[in-house]
Amino acid sequence: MSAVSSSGWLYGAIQRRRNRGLGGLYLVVAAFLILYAVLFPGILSVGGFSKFTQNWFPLALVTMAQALLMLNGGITLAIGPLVSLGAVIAATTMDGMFGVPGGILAVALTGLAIGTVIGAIVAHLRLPAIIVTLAGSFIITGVALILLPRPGGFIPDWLSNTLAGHTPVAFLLLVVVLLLWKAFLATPLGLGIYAAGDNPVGAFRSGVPVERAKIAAFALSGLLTALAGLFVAAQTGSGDPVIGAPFTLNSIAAAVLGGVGFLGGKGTMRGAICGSLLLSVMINVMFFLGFPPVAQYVAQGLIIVGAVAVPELLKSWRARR
Amino acid sequence: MNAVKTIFRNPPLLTFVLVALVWLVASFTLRGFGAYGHLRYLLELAAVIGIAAAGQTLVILMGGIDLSVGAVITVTAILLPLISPAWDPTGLVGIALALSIATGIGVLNGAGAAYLRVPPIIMTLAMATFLQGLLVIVAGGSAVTVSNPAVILLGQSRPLGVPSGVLLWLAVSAVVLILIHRMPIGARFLAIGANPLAARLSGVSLPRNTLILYALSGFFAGLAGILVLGMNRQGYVGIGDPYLLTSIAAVVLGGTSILGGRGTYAGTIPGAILLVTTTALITVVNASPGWRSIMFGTLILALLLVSGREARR
Amino acid sequence: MTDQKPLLEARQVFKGFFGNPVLKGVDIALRPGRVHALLGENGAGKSTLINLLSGALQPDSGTIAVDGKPVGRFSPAAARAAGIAVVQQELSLTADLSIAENIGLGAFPRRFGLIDYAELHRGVREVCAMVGLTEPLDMPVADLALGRRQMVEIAKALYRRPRVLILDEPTSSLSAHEAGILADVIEALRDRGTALLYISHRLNEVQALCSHVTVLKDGGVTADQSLSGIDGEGLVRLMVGRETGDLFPPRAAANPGVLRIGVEGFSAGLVRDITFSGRAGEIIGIGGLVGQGQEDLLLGLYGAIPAKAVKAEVSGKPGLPADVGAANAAGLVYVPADRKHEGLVLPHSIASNLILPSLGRLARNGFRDRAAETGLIAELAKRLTIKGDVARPVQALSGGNQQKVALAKWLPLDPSVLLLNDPTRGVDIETKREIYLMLRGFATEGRLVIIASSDTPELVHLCDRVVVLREGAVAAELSGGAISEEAIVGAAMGVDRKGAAA
Amino acid sequence: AANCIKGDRKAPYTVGWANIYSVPTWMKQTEGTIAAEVEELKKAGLVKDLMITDAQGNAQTQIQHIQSMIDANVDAIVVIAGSSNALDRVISDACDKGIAVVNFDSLVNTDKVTAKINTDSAEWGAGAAKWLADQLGGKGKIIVMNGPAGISVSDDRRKGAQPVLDANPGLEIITETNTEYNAAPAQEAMTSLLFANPEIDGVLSLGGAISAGSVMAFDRQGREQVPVTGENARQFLELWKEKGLKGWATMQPNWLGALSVYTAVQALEGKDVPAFVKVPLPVIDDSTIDSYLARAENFPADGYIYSDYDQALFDKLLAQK
Ligand SMILES: Nc1ncnc2c1ncn2[C@@H]1O[C@H](COP(=O)(O)OP(=O)(O)OP(=O)(O)O)[C@@H](O)[C@H]1O
Ligand SMILES: Nc1ncnc2c1ncn2[C@@H]1O[C@H](COP(=O)(O)OP(=O)(O)OP(=O)(O)O)[C@@H](O)[C@H]1O
Ligand SMILES: [Mg+2]
Ligand SMILES: [Mg+2]
Repeated sequence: MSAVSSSGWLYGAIQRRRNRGLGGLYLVVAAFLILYAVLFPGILSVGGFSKFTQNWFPLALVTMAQALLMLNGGITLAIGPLVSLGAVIAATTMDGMFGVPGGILAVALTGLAIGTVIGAIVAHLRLPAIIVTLAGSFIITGVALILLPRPGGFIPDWLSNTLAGHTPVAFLLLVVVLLLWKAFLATPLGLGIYAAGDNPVGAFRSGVPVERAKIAAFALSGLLTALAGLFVAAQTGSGDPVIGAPFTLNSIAAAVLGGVGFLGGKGTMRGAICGSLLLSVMINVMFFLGFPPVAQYVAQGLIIVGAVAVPELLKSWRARR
Repeated sequence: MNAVKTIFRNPPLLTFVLVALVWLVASFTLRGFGAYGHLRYLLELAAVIGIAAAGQTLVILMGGIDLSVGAVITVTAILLPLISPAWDPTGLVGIALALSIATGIGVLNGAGAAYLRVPPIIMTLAMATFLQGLLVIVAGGSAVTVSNPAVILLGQSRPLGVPSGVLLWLAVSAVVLILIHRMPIGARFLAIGANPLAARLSGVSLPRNTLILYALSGFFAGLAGILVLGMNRQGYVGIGDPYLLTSIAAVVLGGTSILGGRGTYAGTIPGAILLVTTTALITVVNASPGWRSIMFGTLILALLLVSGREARR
Repeated sequence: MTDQKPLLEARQVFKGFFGNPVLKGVDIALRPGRVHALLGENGAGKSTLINLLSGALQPDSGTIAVDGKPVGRFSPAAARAAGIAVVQQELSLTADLSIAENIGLGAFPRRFGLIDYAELHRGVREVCAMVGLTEPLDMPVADLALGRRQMVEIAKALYRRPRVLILDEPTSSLSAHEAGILADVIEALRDRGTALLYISHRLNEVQALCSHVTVLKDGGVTADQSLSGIDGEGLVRLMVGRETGDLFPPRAAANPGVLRIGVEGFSAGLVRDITFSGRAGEIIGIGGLVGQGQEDLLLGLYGAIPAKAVKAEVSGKPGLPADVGAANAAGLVYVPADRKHEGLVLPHSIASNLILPSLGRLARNGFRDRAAETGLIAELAKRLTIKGDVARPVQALSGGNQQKVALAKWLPLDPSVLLLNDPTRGVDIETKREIYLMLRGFATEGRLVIIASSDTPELVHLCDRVVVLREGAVAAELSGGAISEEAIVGAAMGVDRKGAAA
Repeated sequence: AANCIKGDRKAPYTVGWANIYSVPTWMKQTEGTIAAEVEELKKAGLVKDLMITDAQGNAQTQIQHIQSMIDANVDAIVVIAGSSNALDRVISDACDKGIAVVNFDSLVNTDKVTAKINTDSAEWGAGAAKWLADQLGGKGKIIVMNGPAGISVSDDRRKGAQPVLDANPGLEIITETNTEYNAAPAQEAMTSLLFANPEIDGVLSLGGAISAGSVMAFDRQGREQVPVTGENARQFLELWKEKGLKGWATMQPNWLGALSVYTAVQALEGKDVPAFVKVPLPVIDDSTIDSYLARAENFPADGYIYSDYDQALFDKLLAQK
């Protein structure tokens, strides 16, 4: 062991080890991607790849936002409304005095602020996250409806074309976000979020600022969610006060599919991202297979259950041998 | 002073007191809110949530969750008229069939969670998706108006002035409370919810209890579906949707931990009433939809501040 | 040396929980270059006191002083900054993080705000070498056995290069070998001038390591004195406050009865292809270094993990129990080592925990019989001297009392085979005596007791036969006079000649 | 030629039907008319395939579906928009590819479509308000029941009613409520409103099964029925007859779906089709209700009794300028 102790060894080894248990999911996702490429070779072109990743991108972001909280032992039901609010703010501020930068800043600050407030309520008042965020979701929806009572607003075309045109900008952004996440996870606070999720008492006794970690988790989650809303606004060229609703459940499904546990500290972001990719690519594959709606529903259910159950069954079958 | 302390230590009781306070304040400030008929109607609405949340409470106590509640309600409400045999004048056969289907769905959920080791949240979500597929097939069938006399009786009659739905809820409450507090299985659910590993090593069978619980959850959701059908005289696709989140919210508002192992149905009962009361309160306020949504969220949060403190870890 | 200024002190601290006083004016002073023992029965308030000393709890009144200066609000982070580290019982680890990350948690070396993994690696490797942790540092803690986690916990404290090191029952899940390593570490630290506080219920360790003792009883300090010139019995007297008899009950005349458990070619988890048998009336010890398959052997017999055997007979029936329910039905019960995670439902009441396995048995017409339950609970509490309100959550009990609950809950089942995994872990000496007496009693009644233990004296003096496991295989089987600490440790380390006289 | 059409596509065509949510009965009925129309066109050798997708209420998924339809190079896309703005960009992409895009019911903002087909929502709201004002002689207390907030259809209908309400200052709106276009939530809301308001002279209900819920609420609370507007939901029409209501209804014909397919194929065949096909709103009142109820048995109990249609009707609608 000491023989391989070059400076990056430990970090790399830890990172590799965290793929454990995800092999099954990786295989399933890879199989779907290959199937998709066979059905639609256009995915391998720049344009096709760009479009596909654009459609996946917002789900990937909100899945990260959800997984981040679940790793910390929390959960949020306010994802959908916050995506909507992010889109609404983007679409209502970009024609204002400060233009696009002002709009982006406004969205980011809103996400951070809402996350921080929810986090502070959960951490300091010791209220269950699930119901605080449920209440929060109504309030956020209300604000979005007041700002923009019906779909509309304005996003400059160049922004839409940059973020969601025929170039893989969304994918690159995702890579950047993932790198930032990796960097964050390599900070004491980042690991603290993990530790506080798994064993809050122990983490506290080890000197981790447990409450600050929780608030940070909510704040970052809010930021990611609001930015997903910004992207949706750019992708669609407008704001819509209710467009985000389905993201709430989908973000939870993707995270759990990716092996993130409910109780905190269990799971990995890479798994969660894979979960969201599976949910996204599944839609396209089912389309190209020509499934009618009934089959779409049934297949979707089967794929979701199968992606979790098959690796699990294989594991216990192997253990039994 | 001591009485106040007892109330604050007892989440279900506290939630009941909150409900009473909200009713009182609303009755004095809003014309018509406190009318007997209105309160009775609110109870009737709460009955649906309460019955759906009965299964949800049990499942959450055991550390799981059931996201198929809404879909099961819809499926029951849509299927019941279709499967009620014409030769049965009482309609009970149809009810029994519908409940068996709902219970069967629950058993499938439980089997997935217990044997395939699929996290309940995923299993029940996938089940809800399956059921949507089923609805694509059966919905729009031509006989969705219910003619089943037992169902209509359940939804419309008021023996001694009390809606049958509320009576049904009382019965369900009694059964669930007995199950949790007076039967061995209730203690096992709680133990599994708090520490599945220790429970298993203490001889509590996880698969068996999981199956039983999700079956019960399916059953109660089915019962709620039948009641909704009776109250609306017609099922339609989406009729169960509102009950997914409300059933969970009622459980959590009642002081039950979403992580399992701690709580009681006695808290869910006032939790359900609190939810419908809040909704009704917001409905009669004349404001734009945005402001109404904000008021609803704020009210829930405010009530939570009083009732929902999580115990120290 | 001892008149050096104390590094860390508690002065007249009071602490209670929900109105129940635990510490009522306690003083303690930790001086550099001294190993200070803190003794007391289960629930005396030792852990509470160290939680105060390490900032994890705030005293109700009284002060904590560092270097003679009282500190205001003390937090774990502040304590670390002051050079105070605590070895907690596997309590502060995060299962999904690696060994290295766990060791560094709360004290990470940083570069540009990021964790400096290279530096972490260096530091962690050093402390791991000190405590003999040879597992890959990237391994998640979840994969470690309880005893190994304890070593990680120790390494974690050392990593902080503490001036004051507090060890709360650090050896309770360690075997003699690991405990020896720890003792060396402690001595080295002491010689370097570290102030140490050592809590243990293994009095021989206290005697070997410590030079000063504080004894807690009923919330107060009953002794605060040097240990020089005090022998083992004196120590017990200090703690218990009176003369006590032998710790271990006399062995009964060996006359094993019917075969209760017999397996050939048995494999489960780490255990590979072993042959093992036990008869009514026997107490069989399972020894070995930490994590050599002792737990898997018990769990496999109990039907809790997949197991197979070429030939098996359990309670007169062929085959292994398929699951825990079947094992219980066959008269097998299991008391896990990790009581907090496996043995008890911590947030639930003592009563609910005691009654859990008997629920079905006591029910009448499907309903719970409250009267019968209350009676049984009262009887169990009395039999195992679990004091106080049984409606309290077990979580609020001290470690030793938790252990009693984990054991007591099985008694109503009248088991014929008891599988015990370190049943006296963290249990105070008086309670240990009671438990040993009880186990011997069980054997005399014709039950089979199989006890995996990290406490070697326990194996030597309590057991009729000892099986030593090494890498999942039987390294030695000792019985009667052949059972000795040397033989057990020797076999465990693999330096032994094949199973002396079996 | 018509918008988007480049003339390089040859019969038989592949038609994509990008549904936002296939489960509600109205949608199912609509899909029925589409499928029937496709059968007709197949017989005529004009269509070879119908691809159906179901976005499960998620506008984001619908974007993904339409993108997949573009990737699969379908010849025509028929779409009900899940959000009035969100699909703009993907739909104009489709249009650029020469795909015939026909949008009906819920319309998109962009004009880069072959045709939009719809009734006039503003006219709907105005017509309903007008009738109610006439019924009440221009004064009285009314309750407005509308579909979900944040959706352009409900907003448009409500906006259409406003000028009429302004012109009748005697009409006092005591409360406005938004619910899903379903009976149960409407009944629930109306019941609370009934208790809070002892005097109600009329209900301005703007679509779906909301009116049925409202009527049931009056009925169950033993309140005297008041004039009410609504849509052609079978349940409402039956209650109307049963309770002898003063009622008015219009409809969003399900055969807009069939018409859309027909229009797409016509456009692909090189016919000029109008960019906006305005479908007149029929009026259901006491004089016409019997003709609807006479056909009730052919429709699902929770469905909508739509008027008869045939190719002649379609041709006539497409002939308008
Ligand atoms: N957080 C808490 N809440 C309530 N009671 C507590 C808490 N922590 C400790 N106690 C109580 O304080 C008393 C002292 O506990 P403590 O853990 O300090 O004992 P101990 O001396 O460490 O015992 P052991 O030898 O078993 O480890 C016990 O009776 C315990 O029930
Ligand atoms: N009622 C309670 N609520 C929450 N936490 C509690 C409660 N009672 C006790 N605890 C926690 O559990 C601890 C009790 O024992 P602790 O974990 O300190 O170790 P211990 O008593 O020494 O047991 P062990 O011997 O296993 O280490 C308390 O210090 C406290 O942090
Ligand atoms: Mg202790
Ligand atoms: Mg202890």
